[in-house]
Amino acid sequence: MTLESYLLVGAALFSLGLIGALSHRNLIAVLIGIELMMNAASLNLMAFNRFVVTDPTTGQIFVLIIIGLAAAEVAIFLSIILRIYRAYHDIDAEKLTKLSG
Amino acid sequence: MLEQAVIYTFVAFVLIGGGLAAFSRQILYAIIGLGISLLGLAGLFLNLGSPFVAAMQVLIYIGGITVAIVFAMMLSIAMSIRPPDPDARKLGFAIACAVIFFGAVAHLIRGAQFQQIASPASEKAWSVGALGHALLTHYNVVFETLSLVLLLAIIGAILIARKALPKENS
Amino acid sequence: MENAILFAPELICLLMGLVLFFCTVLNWSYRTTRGIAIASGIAMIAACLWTLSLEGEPFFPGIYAIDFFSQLIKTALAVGFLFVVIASANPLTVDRNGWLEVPLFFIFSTLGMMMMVSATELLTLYVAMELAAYPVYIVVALHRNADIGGESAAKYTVQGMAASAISLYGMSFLFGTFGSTYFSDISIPHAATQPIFYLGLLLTLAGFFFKLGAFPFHFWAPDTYETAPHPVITFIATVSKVAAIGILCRLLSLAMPGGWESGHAQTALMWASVIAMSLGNLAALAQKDLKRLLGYSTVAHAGYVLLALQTFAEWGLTAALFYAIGYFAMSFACFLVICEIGRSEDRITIDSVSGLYKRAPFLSFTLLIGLFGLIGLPPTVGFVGKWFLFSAALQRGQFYLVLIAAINAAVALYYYLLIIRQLYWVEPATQNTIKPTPLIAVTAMATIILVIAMGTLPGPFWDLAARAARALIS
Amino acid sequence: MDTLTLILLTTISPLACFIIAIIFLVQQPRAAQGLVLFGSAVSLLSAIGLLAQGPVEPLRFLWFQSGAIQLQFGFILDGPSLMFGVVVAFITACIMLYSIGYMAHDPSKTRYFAMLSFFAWSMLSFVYAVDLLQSFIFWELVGLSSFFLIGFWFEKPEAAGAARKAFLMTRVGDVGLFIGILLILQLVSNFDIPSLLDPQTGLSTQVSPGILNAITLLIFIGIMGKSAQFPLHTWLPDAMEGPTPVSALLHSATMVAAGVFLMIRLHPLFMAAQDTALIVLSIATFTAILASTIAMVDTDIKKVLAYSSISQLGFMLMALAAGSLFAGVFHLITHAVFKALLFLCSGIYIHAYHTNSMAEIGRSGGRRLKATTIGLIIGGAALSGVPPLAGFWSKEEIFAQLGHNGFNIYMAGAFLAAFLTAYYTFRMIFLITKPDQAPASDHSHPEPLNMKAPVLILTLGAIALGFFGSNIAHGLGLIPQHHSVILMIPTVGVVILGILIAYLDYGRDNAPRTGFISKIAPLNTLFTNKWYIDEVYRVTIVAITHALSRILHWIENHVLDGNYDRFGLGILRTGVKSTRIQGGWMQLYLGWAIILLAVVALYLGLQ
Repeated sequence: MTLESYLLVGAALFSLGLIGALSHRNLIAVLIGIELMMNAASLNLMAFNRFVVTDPTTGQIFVLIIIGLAAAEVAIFLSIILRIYRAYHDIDAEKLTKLSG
Repeated sequence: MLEQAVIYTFVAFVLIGGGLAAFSRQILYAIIGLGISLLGLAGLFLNLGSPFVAAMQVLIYIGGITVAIVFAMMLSIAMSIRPPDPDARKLGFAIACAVIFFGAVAHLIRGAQFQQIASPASEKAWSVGALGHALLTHYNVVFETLSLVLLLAIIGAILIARKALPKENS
Repeated sequence: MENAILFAPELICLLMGLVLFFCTVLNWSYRTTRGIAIASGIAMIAACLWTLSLEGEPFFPGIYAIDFFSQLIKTALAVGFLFVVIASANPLTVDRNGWLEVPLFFIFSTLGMMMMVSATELLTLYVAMELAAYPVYIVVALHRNADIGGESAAKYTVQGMAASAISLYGMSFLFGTFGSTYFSDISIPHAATQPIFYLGLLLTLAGFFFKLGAFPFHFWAPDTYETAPHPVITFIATVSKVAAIGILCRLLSLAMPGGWESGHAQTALMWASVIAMSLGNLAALAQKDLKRLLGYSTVAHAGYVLLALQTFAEWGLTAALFYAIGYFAMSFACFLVICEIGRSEDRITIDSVSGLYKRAPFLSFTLLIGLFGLIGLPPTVGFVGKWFLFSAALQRGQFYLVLIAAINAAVALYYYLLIIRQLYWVEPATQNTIKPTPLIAVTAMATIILVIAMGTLPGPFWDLAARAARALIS
Repeated sequence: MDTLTLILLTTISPLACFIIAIIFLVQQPRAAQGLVLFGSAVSLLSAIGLLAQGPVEPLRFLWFQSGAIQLQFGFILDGPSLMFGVVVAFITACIMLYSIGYMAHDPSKTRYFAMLSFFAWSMLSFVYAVDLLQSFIFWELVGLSSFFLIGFWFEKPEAAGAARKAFLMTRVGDVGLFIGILLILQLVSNFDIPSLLDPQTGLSTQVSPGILNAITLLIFIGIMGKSAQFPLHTWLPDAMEGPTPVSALLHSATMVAAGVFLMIRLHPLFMAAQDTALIVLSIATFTAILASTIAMVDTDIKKVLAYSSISQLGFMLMALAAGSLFAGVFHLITHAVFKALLFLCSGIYIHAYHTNSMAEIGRSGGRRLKATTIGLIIGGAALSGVPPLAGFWSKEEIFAQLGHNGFNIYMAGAFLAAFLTAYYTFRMIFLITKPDQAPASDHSHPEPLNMKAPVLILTLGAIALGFFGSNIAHGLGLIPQHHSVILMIPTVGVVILGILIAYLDYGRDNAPRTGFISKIAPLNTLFTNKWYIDEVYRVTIVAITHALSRILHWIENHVLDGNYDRFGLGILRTGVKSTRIQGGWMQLYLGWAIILLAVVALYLGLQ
């Protein structure tokens, strides 16, 4: 496959991620969409790494770092989701009026 | 020929998995989609000459992150309940955004001229040893910073998810 | 050793961060922890001043640059950190469980911002950006009401993650265009022929626009401003704005020689500027919540800053840096007061400040000066700063742009005046007086002095900003 | 003493007094009062010293420099600024003296005197400013300090509202001025006023007439706001809610005069821009008539004086637009003196009888305050233009100028306004001195000396100042023209006519005590309701702003907060315990942002 086709696959993956992030009401699904977007960037980097760059370490390290950061990001975001879940799990009517007012 | 077929299989993995993640209303299917897509990506990475990154992708992304998402889902969502009604307008809008964006980017990609190198760099440059060396020389700041970020994320995640004490001040 | 000296501010930041970490592990009292955080802020300022005029590259060449620009911004960041920690004396809106960790996250976020303005390589920049962002995601979530905190954190985090994914995608194209992640390898003449380069730059900038709260990535600002705990929003509204303007300056300075002629990026920034300022000001008119109103005002001010940056000239860069420091002072003055008066309230509406002059004369004066600055009245930095921003655009002959900005500044007057009226002309609902602690009073005084001094004697500050801008361009 | 010391003493001493008073003397109002008065005396003496030295070259100092751009501050010491500087310092000193009595029992005296001092500093610095940006800064500061002074009694909601209205309306004008200044920056990158005005190399030689018209018109918008010209005049009568000495200071001699003074400063530019001059002339004439008609039906003494100020400012701008620098300056100076006098007199009445109504003052025995009543009559006569008092000479000069340059319609308008001026002024005098019923009992006490002294001084000024016309012309570097006696006849004629009708309506023994205008009901209603201008604003600008903000508020409520509802209710209704993103609002925006990025990217790609 050529560089161009890799990039197009990356763009398609990014767009799919975008659909996921924009259309879902569920926070986890949104998170999944964003993960796909980040992976599209990874694919781009690896493709450029293979076809354009003379020293291929940079792109690989970039992707490794992205994987690491994604782990951190997911950890934070999932804990936020748990917090929200807990807040609304023991929700009561009074709280609701407070929110909507 | 066979190699080509394998690559296209991986591409299909990536796109089908992505589609499943993007369109599925069942959250579990979406996670499975993400897993498939990431697996496909790992294959492509392998094909692009980087077995180490591919391995990391499988180990950390699929083995760690995706599993964590599954746990979070199980902790927070009652699996049995009916998924929420689809919001067609919202989905349409999202698809429209994505199509416009894809069109624009694809157009630019097709028009771009990158300074491509004739042949891939030597095997040695791709080795894990070279990666490790670069991480500890060129990119030592990045490496250290990443570990700091991970540490903070762990502290933060524990802190946020910890059950709140009964309010003292109200 | 020399490298350690160059890296001193970050090193001290890191070390003090670890000390703060031990405070949380040993579960010391919040007073002690905050005291240590204040001490670390002072130490950081000292380190920044010490290294202010040094230059060099402490790590592998091309990754990380210490120059006057980076050190100036770092000084501002250190001062900002110190001020925010002082302002969070009694952060009742923060979850009681998380009090001890708040200074910890602030200091690491500051560290990330410091690294961000020094980074001269995409990967370093990206990692530093995330180091700066993640602690803020966490502290936004630490609202004492899990529902409010979760809501606003989810929104802020989703926006932030999406923006950084877009940014990352853009960076991958920059990497592809130049085959390198080093800024020094980015050559504009080569890139100007490549539309894909502009795509990369555009998408990369999106992440930083998010940080700055500029159009089109501004929509998190009002919501987060309204619902985040007060000390946290003070941090976001002051410290992170300085860093965002700084990094925008660094990125745009790459295109400086000849950037104007190539035109595309300029056109895009110009429209972003116009829309941001108009949208921010119009939406602010209808607000009742004070923090939300200030959120929209941030959007508008980001527009003013872009007005100068889109000139792609040294003068514009200097004006933007000057305004960054001035804006920090003005908006800190407002948020300090919000932290003080709203300790136990989740939401601060305009009514919360009614008759504040009777309950807390000095605090209301501080707020007044901050608002005068935001309006852009002469004795404050708001006037001179806006003047510089506008004249930067005028030098490019963009008269109509300045016209729009001037009309916007006039519209903005209305809602700021609404607050001022509430402050001084409405009877207070309660009679409880608020007496700031001496430390907070001194901080407020320092902020007021900074706002006025930069407004009346802009010369020295301008020279600093100009020196930083020259360091960037050369 | 050398010029620099004098000018610094003139401008800096009020600032120093302000700082010292506001920081150290909050608890010692008497000390603050003494200090501020001392500062103002120093300022006045130095200003007189400067005037005695005569015009000198401007002093310029570098304030800020970077590359090609340099900002300077400095002092321009030519005829207009020297003379007007003395007038400002003089009136300020008189009013501070007067305030000692007027504000004797006010709890926050320090704040009051400090703000007066701050105001004096900004106004004086504005008058002497050599740089256009410096002018603008002090112009804004004048507005800011008047905002505080008008709203001084902020416990009164009217005062607070008036202060806000004054600030907002003058700021509308300031935007125009600011844009004009920016235009100058863009065109010539030079703010030095003397070099901008230079007939050989100045602004008028460097730009096309169209641009010059645009610039001067924008500047005139600023003047309209500050000097309360139609349609930005409605803030001035409301601003009478402040303490009366403040009204006397701000709305007779100084703040509103800042606009006129700016026009004096930039007079050559306005003369070079023919179209602008004509527009200014029309607006000024219309304003002069409009304000006089309102003044002839109003019953509040301060409101009458306020409208009278608007109308007299119109006269000054007429003179300037018609081409006579001298007439404008002359009327500015004489008006400053007699209008301050009238305000101080009204302040004494209000202080003594606690009412603003002229008829009430008369009934309570206003004329028993002898010195005040003499001041009122002399000041009123000067305002009407009764020879040989100050107003006569300056107004006569304006008519002469209009006649000389053949602005016949405007001259007719000016005569009408002069007639109305005489009428409403004497209506005021008659209402106070000839009440319809005898005062019940004499419980008034004579005015204190420190309030009487400024009145006496200003009375002398109102009598004598008219004879110094040739000195003023000389100070401006002009040779005063001598006009024929023929022209004085209509001038005196309209004045006498106005006084006569006022006498018939209010002055004679069994006068009807209603104005002649009440016989024409529609006009009477129109005038009483101030030409409905505030109402027009209310249904147009204010309504539009409200509608706009209401729309935005609706969007907030239904698109944003509505989702809070949906978020919570959705959980209850369906029992779906999922964590959903809060509504579609945020994703919608993110989507739009993406589309925008894509479009921009495409635009780049298609280039």
